[in-house]
Amino acid sequence: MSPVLLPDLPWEALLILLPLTGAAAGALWPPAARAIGLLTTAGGLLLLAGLGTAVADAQTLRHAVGGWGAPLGIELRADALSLVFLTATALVGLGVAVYADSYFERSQARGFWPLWLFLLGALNALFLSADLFNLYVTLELMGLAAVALTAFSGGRAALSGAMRYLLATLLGSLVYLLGVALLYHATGTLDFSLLTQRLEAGPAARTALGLMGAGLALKTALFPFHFWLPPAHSSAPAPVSALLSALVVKASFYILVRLWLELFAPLSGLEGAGTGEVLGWLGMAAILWGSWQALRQPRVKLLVAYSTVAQIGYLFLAFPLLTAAGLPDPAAWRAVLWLVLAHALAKAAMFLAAGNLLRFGGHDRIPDLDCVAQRLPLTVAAFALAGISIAGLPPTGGFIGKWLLLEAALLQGRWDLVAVMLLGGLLAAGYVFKVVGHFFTPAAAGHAARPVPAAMEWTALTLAILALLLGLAPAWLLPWLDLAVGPGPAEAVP
Amino acid sequence: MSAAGFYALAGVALVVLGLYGLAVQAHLLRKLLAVNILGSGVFLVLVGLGGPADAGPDPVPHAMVITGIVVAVSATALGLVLMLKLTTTSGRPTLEDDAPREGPEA
Amino acid sequence: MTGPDYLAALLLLAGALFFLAGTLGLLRFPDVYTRLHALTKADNVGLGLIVLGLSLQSGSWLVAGKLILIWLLVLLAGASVSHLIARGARLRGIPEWRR
Amino acid sequence: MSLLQTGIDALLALGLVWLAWRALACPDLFRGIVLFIAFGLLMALAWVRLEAPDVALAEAAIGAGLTGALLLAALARLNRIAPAGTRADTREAWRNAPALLLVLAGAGLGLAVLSLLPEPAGLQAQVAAELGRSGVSNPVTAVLLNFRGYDTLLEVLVLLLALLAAWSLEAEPPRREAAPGPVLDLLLRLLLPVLVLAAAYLLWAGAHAPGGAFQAGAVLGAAGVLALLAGWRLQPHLTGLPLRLAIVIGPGGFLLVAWALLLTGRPLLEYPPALAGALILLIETLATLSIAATLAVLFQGSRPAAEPPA
Amino acid sequence: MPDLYHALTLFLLLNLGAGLWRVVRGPTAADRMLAAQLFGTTAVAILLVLAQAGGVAALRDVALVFALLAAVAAVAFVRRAWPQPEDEHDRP
Repeated sequence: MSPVLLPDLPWEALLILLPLTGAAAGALWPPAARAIGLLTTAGGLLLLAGLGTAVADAQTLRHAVGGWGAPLGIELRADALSLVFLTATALVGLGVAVYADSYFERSQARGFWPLWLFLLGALNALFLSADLFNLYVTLELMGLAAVALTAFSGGRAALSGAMRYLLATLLGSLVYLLGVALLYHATGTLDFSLLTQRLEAGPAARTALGLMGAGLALKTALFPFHFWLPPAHSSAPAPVSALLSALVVKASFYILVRLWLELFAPLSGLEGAGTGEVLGWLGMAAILWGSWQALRQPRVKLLVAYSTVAQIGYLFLAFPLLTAAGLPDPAAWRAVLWLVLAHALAKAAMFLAAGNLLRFGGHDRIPDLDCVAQRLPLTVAAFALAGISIAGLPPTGGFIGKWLLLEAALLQGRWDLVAVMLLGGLLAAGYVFKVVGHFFTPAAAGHAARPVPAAMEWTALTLAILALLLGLAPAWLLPWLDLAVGPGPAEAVP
Repeated sequence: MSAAGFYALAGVALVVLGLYGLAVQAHLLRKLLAVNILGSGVFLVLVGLGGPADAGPDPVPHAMVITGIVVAVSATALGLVLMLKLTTTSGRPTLEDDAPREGPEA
Repeated sequence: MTGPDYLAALLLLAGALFFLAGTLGLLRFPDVYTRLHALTKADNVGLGLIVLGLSLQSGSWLVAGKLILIWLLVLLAGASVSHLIARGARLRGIPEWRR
Repeated sequence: MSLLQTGIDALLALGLVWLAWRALACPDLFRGIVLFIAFGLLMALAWVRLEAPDVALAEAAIGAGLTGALLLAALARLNRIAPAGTRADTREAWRNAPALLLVLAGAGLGLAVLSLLPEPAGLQAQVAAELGRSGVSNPVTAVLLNFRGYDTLLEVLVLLLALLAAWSLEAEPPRREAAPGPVLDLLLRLLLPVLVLAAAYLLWAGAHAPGGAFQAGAVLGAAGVLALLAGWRLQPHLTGLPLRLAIVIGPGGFLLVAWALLLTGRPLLEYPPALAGALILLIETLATLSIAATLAVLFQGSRPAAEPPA
Repeated sequence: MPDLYHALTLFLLLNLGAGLWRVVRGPTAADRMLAAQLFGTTAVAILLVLAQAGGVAALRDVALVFALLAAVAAVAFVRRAWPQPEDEHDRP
């Protein structure tokens, strides 16, 4: 194990404690909830910068909670991989928080802020945890916060979506926990590093992998477990949809990646290659099915939600690329991380833009979106930019991510993956332009329109521009991602 | 087989029953019961697998199960409130099984 | 086994019999009121006898006191709940059994 | 292990599975809930047989007691909202399709469990070795509040979150309770002090014997539920900040302890050995209060009246 | 003596199983609740016997909690969940 290098401040602990304390304070004193919410969300960005410099120095930070250390205690861990997800969380979180500040009425906002801070704290805690059971608790905290936020607007569709989401997320976490139970009794530890040393191939490991994989795939909404995502993500308030699609589904994906890279891929046989192939097939099916469904949707938010189903599929394409060569393929993982960042930013921008359209016209039916290009130019620009990134067209972050993935697939001769990626890209371009095209149609009849606050337009555009910048500055970011994917798999292979 | 083994296997059976109930039952209250039973099954496996050790029972799974029970009651309480609110809004204590259709957003 | 042991065993067995009687009553009696009656037998007497037997065995006043406290609590809860159920059943017009 | 004991365990295990099946499959919802309460009772007995008295206490208080009351109250409200909908309605098409699949999955799972049974690994030795430095002598409390105290911090936050979520939904206001009547009133007057004393006892006992904040909080919460059932309501001036304080003080106090320790330069939640016992008792006491208040308010299902409009 | 305790436990458990019949059978909600009440009492007895058999004092605390909480569920039933006669779905 790497030596513990304590930085000046325990950044990991602060990143977790700050939002959770903010949530409790906001619950205690609702009039201050807004100020607390905005300040703690912004403060998270500063803490993240501190953590970033510390990780740049030490590569992997470990923090023994309670001073006990594994296996008796819980350990936090920060490395480049967690940093990628934490960065997505902080950036999208700040954008959404600013957006939500204008989106919700004052009375509603008081309820929103503590729930959002709970979600933020749970996400940070999840990305920093190195303990399987602790991950379960963070998953539940995140899941319940996400459900509460989904139901927040209280409409029938939102309540129904939230209920479906609650059942799916509870089922997913419990199935994951069952896998944890098996691993614990097989190895006597819950800590990732110790598990890496102790886990051996066998029926227990195989079953645990199946259970944890299934539970997390359900929470990530991997095809065919995606049934709960479109109703929940399309009916939640716009800022919540952005959080759910951009961050919450990524959290369970992150655990899956961790489990895979550190525990199961090194095991030979069924635990390794076979499961990787299965995940890849499901990813391909998700791309095709999600894109096709997105193309058919009559409403913007549903379209964007199905697009999430499809884009999740891309993330899973890396699993077979890892195993086909028998060795970890850093290129494929680099691509996945790039996609995670790009999708988080672009998808959040799309949902926020969709929220603006909804606010503006009172509906989000695609055929009736007329003339918004003149009235909401920033929103239209945000949607279009984000859409270009989602479709994987240059010069956006989505393009780089998909290009890297394509390259990895080509190098390994995986033509099936290449074909699906290209087809998915075409379909994505199709559904994006289906919406964008309607922006410019002339109005058949005048209709009522509500003003959209400038902050709501600008936040959507800012996130979209960030997704664009991600494509323009690969040289700056690539070393980071290499840090994230480089040492992990290399260590894992004996 | 040891006594703990009985309970671990009963836990597996409860997990299967819970999954089945979740899939088959349409009523939301019943689905929440199914989730609770599924959870109890998982907890039984977690402790039951600890088995008869010479050093006495392992307190770590016990602590984990207590945590799990509190999480379960929190989730159940939230689920019940959500179910009641949904029933007030839609008139039915079930989820619509059809895909979401076009309609005014809430 | 010594004398007190025999006595304790006897008490425990007698308690068990009352539980059996309570269960049989619950199963065999014709309406909710008579079943209530059967239930209170198990509550009051069955548990009481078992508590008594166990108190003899425990050999500690503290434990015996705790056992008796538990018994009293069960008694209190059982009696009140039985009363509430009987009253509720009457209010709801659940019919009495007639021969 | 005598034959009799094996019989007890086999009967309990089979009873659990049978009860779960009936609770899920029987046509009437009310019956399902009563069977589920009975299931919770058997679960508590199973924990006893598994030498997990701490879990048995938690299950008896939370699993069997409060969850049962929560379910019954929810069913009552449901009957008022949608009286027709409470009969079972299973999706017939789904009835048999997944059954075979599930049985196969269960068989696989069972085999995996059996493969682990002979020599499961655990942390007994490590816990025993460090117990002396944990500040308490009950190993389960040591794990919950010290070795894995961070999990517990997140868990009390889960409870707070569930309450905030329920409040944000603003369910319909509770109906006025009918007058309790002399018997219920007497029961209440006798039972409430006993419940409060029992909670205090469990809290105190938790340091060295089975018990602790969750069990104590649940018992105290049950006292609140009982009072609510008898028609007692908080005074309007208490439903604002005082109630919120009672709900937040557990997780909030825990967080403050974490901040204070962090500021002294220690890792997250590392207690100074000399103070560990006192800190654990402080955290547990505050948590007990909050758990009790939260559970009682969750049972009520909506924000107490007279909350000033925001 | 341990054998007697375990035999007693087994007997009480069987008793409990027989009481289940009334829960399933009804016919009224009150009958089911009564059976659940008997359940609680029997479980208290089992816990007390097991406490003596295994020398585990903590089980008496579990029994205490059982005795206290059984009342709460029953009161919740009487005060809230008791269906009105017309809702009584399953008359014989």
